Amino acid sequence: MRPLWENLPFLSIFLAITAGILCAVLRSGKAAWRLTMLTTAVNTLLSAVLLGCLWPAGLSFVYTMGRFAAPYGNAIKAGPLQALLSAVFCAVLALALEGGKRDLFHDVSPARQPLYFTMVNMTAASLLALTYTNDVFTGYVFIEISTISACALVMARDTGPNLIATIRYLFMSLLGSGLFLLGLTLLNGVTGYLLMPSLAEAVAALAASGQYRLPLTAAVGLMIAGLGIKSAMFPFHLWLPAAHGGATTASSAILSGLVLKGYIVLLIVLMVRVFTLPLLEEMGVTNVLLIFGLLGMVAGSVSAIREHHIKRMLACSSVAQIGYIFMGLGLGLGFGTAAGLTASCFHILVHACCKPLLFCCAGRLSAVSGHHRSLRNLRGSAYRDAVAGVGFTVGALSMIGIPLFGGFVSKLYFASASLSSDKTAVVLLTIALSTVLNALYYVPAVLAIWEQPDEELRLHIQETADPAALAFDRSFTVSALILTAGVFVLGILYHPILNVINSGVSLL
Amino acid sequence: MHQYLSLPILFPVVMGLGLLVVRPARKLARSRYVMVSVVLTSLFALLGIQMAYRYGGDALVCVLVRFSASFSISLRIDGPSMVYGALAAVLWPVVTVYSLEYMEHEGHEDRFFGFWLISFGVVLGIAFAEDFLSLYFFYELLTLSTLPLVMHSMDEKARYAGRKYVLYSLSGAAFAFIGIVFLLNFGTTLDFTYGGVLDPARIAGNETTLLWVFVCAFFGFGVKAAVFPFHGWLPDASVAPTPVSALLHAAAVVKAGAFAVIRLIYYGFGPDFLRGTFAQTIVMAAAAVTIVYGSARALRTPHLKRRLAFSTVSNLSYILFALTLMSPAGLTGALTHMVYHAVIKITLFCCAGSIIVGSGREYVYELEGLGQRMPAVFGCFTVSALALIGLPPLGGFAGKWMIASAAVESLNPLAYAGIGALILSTLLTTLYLMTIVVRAWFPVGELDTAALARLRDPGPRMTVPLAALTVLGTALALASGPLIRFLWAVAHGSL
Amino acid sequence: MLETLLENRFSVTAVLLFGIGFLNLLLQQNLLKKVVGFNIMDSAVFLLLASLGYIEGGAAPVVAEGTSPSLYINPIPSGLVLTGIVVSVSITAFSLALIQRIYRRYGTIELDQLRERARKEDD
Amino acid sequence: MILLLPILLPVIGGCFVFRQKNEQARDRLVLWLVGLTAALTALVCLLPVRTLQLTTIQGTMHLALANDGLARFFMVLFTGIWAPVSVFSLPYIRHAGREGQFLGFYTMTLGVLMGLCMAKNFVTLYMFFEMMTLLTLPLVLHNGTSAARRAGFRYLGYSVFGAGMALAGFFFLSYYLTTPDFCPGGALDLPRAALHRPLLIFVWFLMTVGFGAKAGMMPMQAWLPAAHPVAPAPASAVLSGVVTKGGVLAIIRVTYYTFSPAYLAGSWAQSALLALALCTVFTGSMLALREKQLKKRLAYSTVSQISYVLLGLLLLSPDGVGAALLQAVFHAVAKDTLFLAAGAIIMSTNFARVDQLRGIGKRMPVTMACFTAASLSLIGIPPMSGFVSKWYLASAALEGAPPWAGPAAVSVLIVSALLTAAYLLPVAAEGFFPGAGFIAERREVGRRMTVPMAVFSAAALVLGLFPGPLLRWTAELAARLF
Repeated sequence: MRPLWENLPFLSIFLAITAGILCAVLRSGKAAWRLTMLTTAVNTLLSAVLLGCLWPAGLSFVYTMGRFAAPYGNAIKAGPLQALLSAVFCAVLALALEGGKRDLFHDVSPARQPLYFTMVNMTAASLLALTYTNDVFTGYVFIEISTISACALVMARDTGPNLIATIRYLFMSLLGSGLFLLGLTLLNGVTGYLLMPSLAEAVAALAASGQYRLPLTAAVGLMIAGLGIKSAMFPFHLWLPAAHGGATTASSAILSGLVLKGYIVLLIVLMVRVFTLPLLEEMGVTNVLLIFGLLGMVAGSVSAIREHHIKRMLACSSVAQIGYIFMGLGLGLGFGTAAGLTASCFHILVHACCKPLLFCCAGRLSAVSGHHRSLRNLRGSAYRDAVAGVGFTVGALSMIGIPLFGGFVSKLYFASASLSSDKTAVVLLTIALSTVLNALYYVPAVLAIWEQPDEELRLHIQETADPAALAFDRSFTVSALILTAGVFVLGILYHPILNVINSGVSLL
Repeated sequence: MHQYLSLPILFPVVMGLGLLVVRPARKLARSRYVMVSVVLTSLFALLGIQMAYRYGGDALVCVLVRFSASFSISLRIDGPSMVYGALAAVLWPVVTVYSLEYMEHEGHEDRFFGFWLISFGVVLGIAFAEDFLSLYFFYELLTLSTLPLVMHSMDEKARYAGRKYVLYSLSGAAFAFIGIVFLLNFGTTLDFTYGGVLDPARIAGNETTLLWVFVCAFFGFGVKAAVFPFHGWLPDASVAPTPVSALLHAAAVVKAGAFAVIRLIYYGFGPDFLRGTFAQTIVMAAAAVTIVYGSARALRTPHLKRRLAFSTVSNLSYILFALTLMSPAGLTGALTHMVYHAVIKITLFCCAGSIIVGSGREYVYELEGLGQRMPAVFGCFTVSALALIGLPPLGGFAGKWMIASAAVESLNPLAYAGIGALILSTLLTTLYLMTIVVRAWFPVGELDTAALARLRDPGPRMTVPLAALTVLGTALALASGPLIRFLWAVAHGSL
Repeated sequence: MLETLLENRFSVTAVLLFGIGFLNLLLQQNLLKKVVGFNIMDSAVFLLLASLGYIEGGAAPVVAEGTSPSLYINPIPSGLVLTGIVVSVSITAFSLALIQRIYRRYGTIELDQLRERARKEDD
Repeated sequence: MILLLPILLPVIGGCFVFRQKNEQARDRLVLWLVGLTAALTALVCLLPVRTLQLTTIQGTMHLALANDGLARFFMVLFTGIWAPVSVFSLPYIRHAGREGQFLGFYTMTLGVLMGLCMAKNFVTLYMFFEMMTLLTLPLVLHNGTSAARRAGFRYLGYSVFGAGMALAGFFFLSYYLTTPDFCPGGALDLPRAALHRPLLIFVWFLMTVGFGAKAGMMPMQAWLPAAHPVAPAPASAVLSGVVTKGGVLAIIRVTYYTFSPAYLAGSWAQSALLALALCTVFTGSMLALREKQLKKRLAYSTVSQISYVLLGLLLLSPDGVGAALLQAVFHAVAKDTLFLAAGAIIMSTNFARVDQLRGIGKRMPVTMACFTAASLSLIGIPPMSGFVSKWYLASAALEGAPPWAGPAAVSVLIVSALLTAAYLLPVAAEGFFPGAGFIAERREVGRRMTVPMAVFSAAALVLGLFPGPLLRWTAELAARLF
């Protein structure tokens, strides 16, 4: 008799989907909101419990769905890493909704609110599935699901620019998933399997025998390119700022905090579990990832410097942060220690914690400034809601990488990871450069929100801002505080977390 | 006992935050609050230094935050800590007295003194940091906590200056970070160890990389020490209120840069590893260039505080130049000049501030004949000017002497050139300071006697600190024998 | 040469189709044409899948008495094709709905014009 | 402790001179201060040699004073010049204004000069040297015109840069010394120094040129002609009579008390410096000849005359040093007379240019008499004192190394003597014999101004007639250095 908690992953996915369906039939947005929050909380709890069961024992398990045994059928594989990630994802999702609550009900028309929450739940489900799945095709299906739901989240705030951003986002994602599907097919063609373990064996055999090298390489390239497009890897990042910048606060937070990460997690799983890092290094894939990552770090920040629209600026900085993650992946095996991988996983957590915080605070700040978004109009907004100001500052400092904040730790680990590879110099210099660039746009933003506005601007804002928005926002304050605390926890108590990640990576 | 050192760090920070929150209504209450906090902090710090001197640094090692078995933010007092910490602890209260009076015409005193206290704690943190991680942490914190002070007046110039300051500093730290990462990975230990922590076994084969990394980190920390070409923020930052320019941009912050370089060279990479390498050549050349460049720019700058700022640029590079000699003698010279320059330059800046308060005149050519009207201020100014020029037995000479003799001992041609730069900058220093003195005392041409007649020395709460600083500087200079013996001991790692 | 082409004609066709669809999706400015391109791309993939799964002379994988299992065609690709079709249909529906909304709002479905308009509307 | 008195008394007294508003009281105070200082100086000179250590700068580097032979010689010289000039300056400065400031700095400078003489090691010397520069700066700036300020800063710049060069040199030198203190015959650690002789020779060159700036040696003589005309007459008198000697003193201390003449003799630096000195002698006279303004002409003549002294020093032979010291004394006496006379003329007639001075002798016979006497001494016509020193200089040059120096020196001396005659005598001649039909009322200045000039010119004559004791003294001083 297998232990009961092995059902938890499936259970949480199932819960999310059911909640989504229920939301669709619900009348009122409030109810849907409550239901969603409830489910996410429960899922967080379940994942935490799972983590509690897996991490001390240091084990991972495969959970076969239905009656089909491997190599057919459909399976879930859960280890400490997956449990940790899904716990964080669910928690952050809940906090993002909490933090963006007021904006959300302000931006989304009441009729659509239940559907919005349906999409949120679908996103949650696909995130969990992408994290847990042990089956490539399931991965594909959930990629598509998350594509649809993500597009819906963007266009929930029903403005023209948003629609267009959505359609561009949609087509980019379609490109991505198309490439992924083709790669998947080729892989299936040369191996004949879809379950990751069997795929891994087959790939290993092919790599050893050296036959079908071309289709194999093509498959790897296509799948990674597909996932790269969907997670806004450098050359394919142009769609992101508009999409994430325009959406309502909660959506932006979820999209750039979580959705992007889902694809990356799948990519990591594929890289480690199926293709294995040595093979990828031999194919030179890791170098490509590294280069794109480094370019992304720079390009994202550069485009962020040119932005004055605060949320688009944050979106651009997401591109840079994704660049960090890909750089970590590109460091690859690094003389046996997959340090880059660990650092990337940690940075996924950090970014998943900082970005929603930043987006929520930005939303709140612009709310108290009469929904202006450009930095010039946000002057002194921090004094109108101190918590938002502090939260934004903390997030920004963490992004710049000040000690005690999460960002510093991941920077530290990326740097040390680079030492155990042969690309130390370029990586370190790029890290330093991108730190400078981060400072170049985060510092002015922070200064802007904290600087006393001159009189007429203040009055102008006073009469444009509606008193309702200026009123104290409890839900936002709560989530902002929690997320801030999270940033500090990641910055100070990071050591156990890193242990979890390490064992999780080894158990992938 | 084992948490004692956290006291001088946390106490002022807490008090500062308290001031930011409480915002006392009455001026007297605020002044008392600030004064008491500052004095207590200094006492804590000095007591800690005293104990460390008596019982050795290990007696009071203190861990503020422990990340993991190896990483922590921890405090320990060793030789350089004593020098830098004592410097801050002695100067801070004096300038605080001065600024309590001065800040009345600037306004927003609560905000100002709040961050004033916080940065005091952070500076002490830099002084007492035990390892590079802690140093880096306090270093970044210093930038952030002093930013509001620089931008105090919040007008366009101040905002620009503040932005420039924080960007320069953070970027510098970003490059210093590279060096720290390397030290973490190539060193035997994270803690500062006299003579360097590099592990010979591990660095074998990576020497060139490490040297480049060192250059990178040197310039990274050098940004705060305003080494050419990264000096740009300092003159602009002189729009800050005078106490800030005096204490932070003449002593605390910029010296923090120099202090970090001390840690980097003598306690991180190790002088023996660096001596005679191309890295040494690069950094030494940069320092020598800055020495001349700074004084030349100072001579051509009419704005009084900017001129002083440029002179700071040049004098800081005296220190950096001495450090790049990579020898204990050089370190002695650097520490000596660090001490004397801090006192002297603070006095000069405070005089400038008093002039601005008393007469509202900010440009050198406006100072014609002010000496007769403000004898106290210009008396202090003249004495300090002579000291900075390096007229024995006043302070500046001892530092210059130590640096130059260290340079001669180093038998390094570039160091000889550095001595030339030193002398040239002495000439320029004489010119750009004596022009002020001469204008003040020996006016030329038609004077607006009516306007002059209205001018007076500022109140005793400004002039007394001025006099105190001047006396302090002179006394230190006359006591240079024992002082330099102490610094020598520090520089040879026997403390 | 010709033999190789002939014996994996399916894959060649699939690749050609995929290319066509991909380019359409990438280069077309008209949103509808983009959707069509996407569909072509998907059907190319399905063709490839189906052909991969097909075994000459193999029977449909319906388990009956007395037939040797070696002659079944591989059922998995077929399953994939079915799932894929569902996915692509849903996506198509979604994008068409989206395009319709855009058309209602802007009266055009040419992407470049739309981006112009969006830049104007932006705050 | 007593060594400190002649320094502190004037320096502290000077501060009171600033405060003192009442004129008579101020004048009395100044005279008392100078007189007392002179007395103390005499006392110090009579005392046996003693050392006073003030403070320690670092390790063996002290600030210390000692009244050794050279110190005594120069102290006597300086006070001897200072006292009469101060008498002269009291009435003169009254018409120049801001008496308090002038007299205050004037008095303080005396104290610093005493310190300069008694400095026991280089750092002390450097300290007093810089102080001297800074304290004489106000004297140059005194008349408060922008021209004066320009001249003042030029003076400051040149002196500080010179001193800085010397200091830079000493940074290197100190590394090769057995003791930082001055001791006759040099303190070099010879075995160590032998290793880096080229470096040290260059260092010597550097230091000599640096201090030479103060002594108006080329290439850094440009401040002298600028500073003298703008300064009040007493100031220019002490500037060219005393302050320039400060440079000479410093060079002696460096060359004979830190390096040793034996170590330096025959080096390229010696030849180079000799060449510079000779060149200065010549050009100085030439420029003086071409200069129309009287005080500026005198300034150029100072440039050339001080280089006589340097010439003697750079011969690195006992006779050379002796002759140099003689020349220092005689030039001081003569040149001060000339400057005071020029001052007197300016004060009573406001004539500053040479061509205005026709018949000046009719107006101010005493002044012009002194002027003539001093001119004769400066040219070096027996029995005036200038002749003695020039004679010994020439002979020293002829026997001293290097071989080319002797003839060159002699010829330059002769040429320069002729030039000197050419630029000084016409003034006197025109002054006394303006030709027929020149009527001028007699406008002599007061006794308090004529007496000092008379004293100086008398001294010039007497020293020329009975040079014996002075000769013995200088010879004995010089002998101790080898």
